[in-house]
Amino acid sequence: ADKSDKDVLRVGMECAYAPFNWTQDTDTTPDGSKAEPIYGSDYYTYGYDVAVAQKLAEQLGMKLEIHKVEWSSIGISMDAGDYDCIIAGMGKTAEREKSYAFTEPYYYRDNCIVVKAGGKYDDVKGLSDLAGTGCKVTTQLGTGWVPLLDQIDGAEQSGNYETTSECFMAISNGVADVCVVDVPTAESAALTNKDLKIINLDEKDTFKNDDEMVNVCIATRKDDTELRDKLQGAMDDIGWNDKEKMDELMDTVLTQQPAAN
Amino acid sequence: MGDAIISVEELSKAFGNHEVLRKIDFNVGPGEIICIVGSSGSGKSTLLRCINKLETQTSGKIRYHGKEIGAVQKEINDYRSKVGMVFQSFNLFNNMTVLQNCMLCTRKVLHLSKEEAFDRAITHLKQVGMAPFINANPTQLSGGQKQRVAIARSLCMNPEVLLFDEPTSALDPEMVGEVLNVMKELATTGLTMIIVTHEMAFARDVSTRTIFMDQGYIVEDAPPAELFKNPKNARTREFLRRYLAG
Amino acid sequence: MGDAIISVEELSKAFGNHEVLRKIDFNVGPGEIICIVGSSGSGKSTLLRCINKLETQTSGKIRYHGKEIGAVQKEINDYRSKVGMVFQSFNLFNNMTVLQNCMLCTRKVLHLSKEEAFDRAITHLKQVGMAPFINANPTQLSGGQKQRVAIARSLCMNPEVLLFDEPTSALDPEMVGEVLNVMKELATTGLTMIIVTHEMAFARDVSTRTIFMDQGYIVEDAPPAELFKNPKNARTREFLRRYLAG
Amino acid sequence: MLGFSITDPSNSLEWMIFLAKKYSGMFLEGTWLTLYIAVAGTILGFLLGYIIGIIQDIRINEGDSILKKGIFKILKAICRIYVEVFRDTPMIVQAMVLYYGIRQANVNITPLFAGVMVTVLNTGAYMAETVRAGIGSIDMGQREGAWAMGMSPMKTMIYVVLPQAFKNIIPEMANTFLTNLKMTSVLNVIAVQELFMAAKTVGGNYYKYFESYLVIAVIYFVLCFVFNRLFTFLEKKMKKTENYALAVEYMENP
Amino acid sequence: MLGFSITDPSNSLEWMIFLAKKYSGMFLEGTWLTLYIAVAGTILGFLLGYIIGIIQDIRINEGDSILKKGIFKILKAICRIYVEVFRDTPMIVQAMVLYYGIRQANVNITPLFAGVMVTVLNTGAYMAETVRAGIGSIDMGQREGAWAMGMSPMKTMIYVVLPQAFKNIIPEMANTFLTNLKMTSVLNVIAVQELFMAAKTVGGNYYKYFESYLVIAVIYFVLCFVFNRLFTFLEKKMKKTENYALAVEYMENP
Ligand SMILES: Nc1ncnc2c1ncn2[C@@H]1O[C@H](COP(=O)(O)OP(=O)(O)OP(=O)(O)O)[C@@H](O)[C@H]1O
Ligand SMILES: Nc1ncnc2c1ncn2[C@@H]1O[C@H](COP(=O)(O)OP(=O)(O)OP(=O)(O)O)[C@@H](O)[C@H]1O
Ligand SMILES: [Mg+2]
Ligand SMILES: [Mg+2]
Repeated sequence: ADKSDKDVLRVGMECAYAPFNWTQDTDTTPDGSKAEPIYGSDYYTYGYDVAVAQKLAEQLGMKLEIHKVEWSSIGISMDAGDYDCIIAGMGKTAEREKSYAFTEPYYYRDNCIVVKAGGKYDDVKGLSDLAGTGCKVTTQLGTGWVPLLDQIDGAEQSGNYETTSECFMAISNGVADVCVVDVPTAESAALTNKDLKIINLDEKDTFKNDDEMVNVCIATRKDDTELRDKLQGAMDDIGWNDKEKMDELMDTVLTQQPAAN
Repeated sequence: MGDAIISVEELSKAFGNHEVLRKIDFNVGPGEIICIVGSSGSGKSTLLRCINKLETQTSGKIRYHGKEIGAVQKEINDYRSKVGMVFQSFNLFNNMTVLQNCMLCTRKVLHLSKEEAFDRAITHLKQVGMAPFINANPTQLSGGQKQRVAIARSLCMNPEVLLFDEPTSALDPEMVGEVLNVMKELATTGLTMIIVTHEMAFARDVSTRTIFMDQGYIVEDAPPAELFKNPKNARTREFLRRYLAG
Repeated sequence: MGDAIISVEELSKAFGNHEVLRKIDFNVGPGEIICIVGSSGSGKSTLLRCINKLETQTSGKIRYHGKEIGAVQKEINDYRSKVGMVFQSFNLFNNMTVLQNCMLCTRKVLHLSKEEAFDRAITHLKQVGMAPFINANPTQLSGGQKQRVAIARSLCMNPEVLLFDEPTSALDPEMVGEVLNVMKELATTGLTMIIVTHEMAFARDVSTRTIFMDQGYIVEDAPPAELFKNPKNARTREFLRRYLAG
Repeated sequence: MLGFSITDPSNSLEWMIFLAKKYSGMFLEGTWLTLYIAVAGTILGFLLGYIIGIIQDIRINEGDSILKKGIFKILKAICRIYVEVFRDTPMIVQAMVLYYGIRQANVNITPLFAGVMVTVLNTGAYMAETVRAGIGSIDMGQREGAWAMGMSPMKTMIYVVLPQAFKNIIPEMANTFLTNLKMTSVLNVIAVQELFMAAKTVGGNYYKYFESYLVIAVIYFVLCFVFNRLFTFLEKKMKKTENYALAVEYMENP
Repeated sequence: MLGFSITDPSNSLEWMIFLAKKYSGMFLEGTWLTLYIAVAGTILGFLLGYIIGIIQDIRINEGDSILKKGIFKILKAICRIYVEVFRDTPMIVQAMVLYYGIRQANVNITPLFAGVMVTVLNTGAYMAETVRAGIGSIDMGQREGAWAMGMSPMKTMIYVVLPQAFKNIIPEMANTFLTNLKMTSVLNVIAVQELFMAAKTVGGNYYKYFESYLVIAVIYFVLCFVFNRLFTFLEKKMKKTENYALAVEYMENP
């Protein structure tokens, strides 16, 4: 089933996880960036992941081919050989390294909390402001954010959701008070959900040991270290380990997503 | 007509454009035993079903003690609990034993106590010789046995009028005799009966009036002595020829 | 015994521990018309069902032209296409019209052409006076009409032996006469018949042998002249008393 | 748990065992919740389905008073709309609309309660059709037998028709229950921590969704298998007509 | 599409209209695919269900040859296992196992084909039980009438029993079809771009899952409604016994 072709960089992503990747029906974005066609469909995809993939493919002199895939089969599809790497806003954790080979981070995402605008927690500045309030906290299932919830003293963990979107819905509807997510996601969501407020926690009063969720990396099949090393090499060559460059790209991408236009 | 229990007035019934009953008119007085005879398809069963309100007539009226039985469900229920019916196809409840079949309606309609209902059921099951089968399911009975249970079940309601649709058609001669005896006995208790039957001897001996139907019409309605000895109508004569000759 | 069409040998049948047939033994020769009489529940229907292999006997054998009919489906089918059965409860196919009822098995079992099957169906439906109803559905027929269609349907198979379970129980006297005439006519064509009936007059007039059953036993098996005039057994006498007296 | 332990799983089977062992608590909790919702939802849903099925079978009588006719007509219309809406929309949307809708009306309900409610409403709509079909398969003669003795149509339904229809419906009820067991999965949209949610959580930790799903497939299989046997037992029991004992005390001496 | 346009949606309804308009192509494609899978899967699944239902109804005849008995026993065992496995496990797992399993055997199948296959197998297993129940509700007399004239049990099944069972099964078939329409959603796990996948993509772009799901709920409602009418029509047609015309040409003169 392995259809690997040395000249094609085949990437799997959801194409439904703005701002990392999304689906659109035009081949360019508002600022003229080139969106990539989705393999086997008439639609195009763009986002932070796509932009990075484009840079890496160019550096490696490979053609880029992007496959749209549902989140829960993103791993098994790669194992089955549908594509060779995953660039999908995926965080590296010790557990996941049991299953796949990871590059160094191609993005560092900062964590933040999202609350209801004008609500009871509107003016929270740091974690200590939440301690003892008995607020209901939530986050996305199966992510590195889940253990962080324990760091909010006396909070009620009211259940987590499959997607961040559902978390935001819970905030909007008052089912939960505080949601822990990453900044890009929160900013994307806030574009279309005016009742959400993003709070960037005070640096001295924020989550500890949250590196796992911060490190967004490229995954390959566990035994395909050749490709991993190749991708890592390309990242090194174009200097894609500089947080400032990354943040700059993210800032432009944020303005290109459908929700911002 | 004043003291008729049931009056059938200008009753017509059509299925689509197939007219099955045509302007049927007759009264049933207390204690009368009316036998309806006639060839297959002449509308006898349909007439009984109309009287029991299982079919809605196309036109005409059914009166019970002078009161028209319309379409109000409550009235129909009360009326039916007084005017029972024994079907040609038995219609025993398949999900119940013989005993339960005989107790259901006395319990749920007449609100008898369990003991009363049981006593009645046993009494009437004995009458038809089916008491030993109280624990059987209808599917485990022979045709004749089913028919006897169906009769007992109707008797349990102590009805004022009982409609029989060929009650003996599935019985052996022995049983026919017994059941007909039961029916004769019932006649003496003042129970009024309308009986669709092919048993000419029974009609002649038991009925107070015999009605001959043909193609949806009442062709003749007369005391049996008259109808059997001296049928006025040519069609009646033809129908009875075989019987009279046999 | 050598040229018997059907031989029933030591046939017993029990439902649970309720013994319904006990060591039944008799032969049916070609052209014989055997009437089985007996009281309700004596096992007559069960015996016919065993002969048609609709019930599996507890012990004993059924032979057809000397060959035992075992449990091989193919053999049973062939046997049944030669030994038809008319049921007490008609068993017409509800999803078909009268005509389709009569044509299905001739088409699918005998593989007749459509025309042949149609001609046969019409012939036999005419015989029982049901030809005008070819387009009706079984649910639209009266009891007697259904029974006549069921008989015609069986005749269409041109069977060698025909089993009748109370074929006239739902018919009016006129029809009984006609159907019995049809059956008498069939007898002259050499068709062998086993008839469970409560029509004593018919049994006496038509049967070549009459069998009286009681509680699962064959109590008497004799030519009708003998059995009806001079029943040997006390139980037979009692059963026939009513008939003989009537 | 298991006698041996796998620290470095290398194939799907080993992954399954590894995940099942490591997260046994989470899987067990999920199983319990799934069962709870499916059983409660199905039982109440059946009840609802029977009620709706019966209401839909009621024939409005010409002779009834205008008030009664009106009430019945409205009731039947409501039932028809309810059945149509709940059969025709995805359960996941029903769950969201119901849960958030009710909460927006400032009524506090738990996700679990909402989950059971959605399951009940969904099951009820499907069962209503099943019950209607079941009632339709019972011979009219059965009803006429009861009517002819003055039983009201409703009593006839309860004592004569339904018990017989029930027998025919059992396999369908089994189908519905099994579907429900598995449909609880959509309820994680309102944060019900059922079995699928557990699988997704576990799967997400290692990016081993497939293996994690396989673990719950095994759990589902065991649950369904056990319940299937229960339904089959019920069906056999209802179908069986025991050989009856003659009531000798009522035998007459010849 | 819609006559007016919303550029800055502010409530759920406006969002629905905005999303539906902007992604109408994607929703339409999803609808088409969902319909295709549901219709193809259901029709073939019904067929499979009928076949399995019939096989399960076959009574092994004592008198058959050992070979025939053996074949039937094996066939029946296979059917039993198939029905049990596919009823007892979640369709999402079936889809993954089938799709990736077949691919691992180096057979190349498209997600669409795998999706239809899974739907067929799943439907078949549920329908087998429905058909079994349907067959069971037909009076034994109907079979006996045919057997007594030498019809084989199989022909009896085909010409006499099934046509009558079919009538009773229609509402159940409608239920199954509607369930299938909605169950295609799990197929996005094997990259079938059906309606739910469209909703997720659209929802993910704007973080408006709820509104996006509402859009497809409307689409589902329309689809289901239309198909429901079709099934109801079929049912009515099958139930109706027309008044027959007397065949006057065969009337005898009295
Ligand atoms: N539901 C129905 N739809 C159409 N026609 C019907 C229906 N029920 C009865 N019929 C027709 O009405 C006529 C009268 O039927 P009915 O059952 O009343 O006859 P019957 O006198 O009782 O005959 P039998 O002595 O054979 O029982 C028959 O021609 C029959 O075909
Ligand atoms: N399937 C069954 N299970 C149990 N008992 C049965 C079954 N079928 C028939 N019986 C019993 O067997 C006995 C004989 O029944 P059968 O139908 O053969 O009587 P029959 O002689 O035909 O009576 P009838 O003249 O009333 O038709 C009856 O007591 C009946 O209750
Ligand atoms: Mg009649
Ligand atoms: Mg009998």
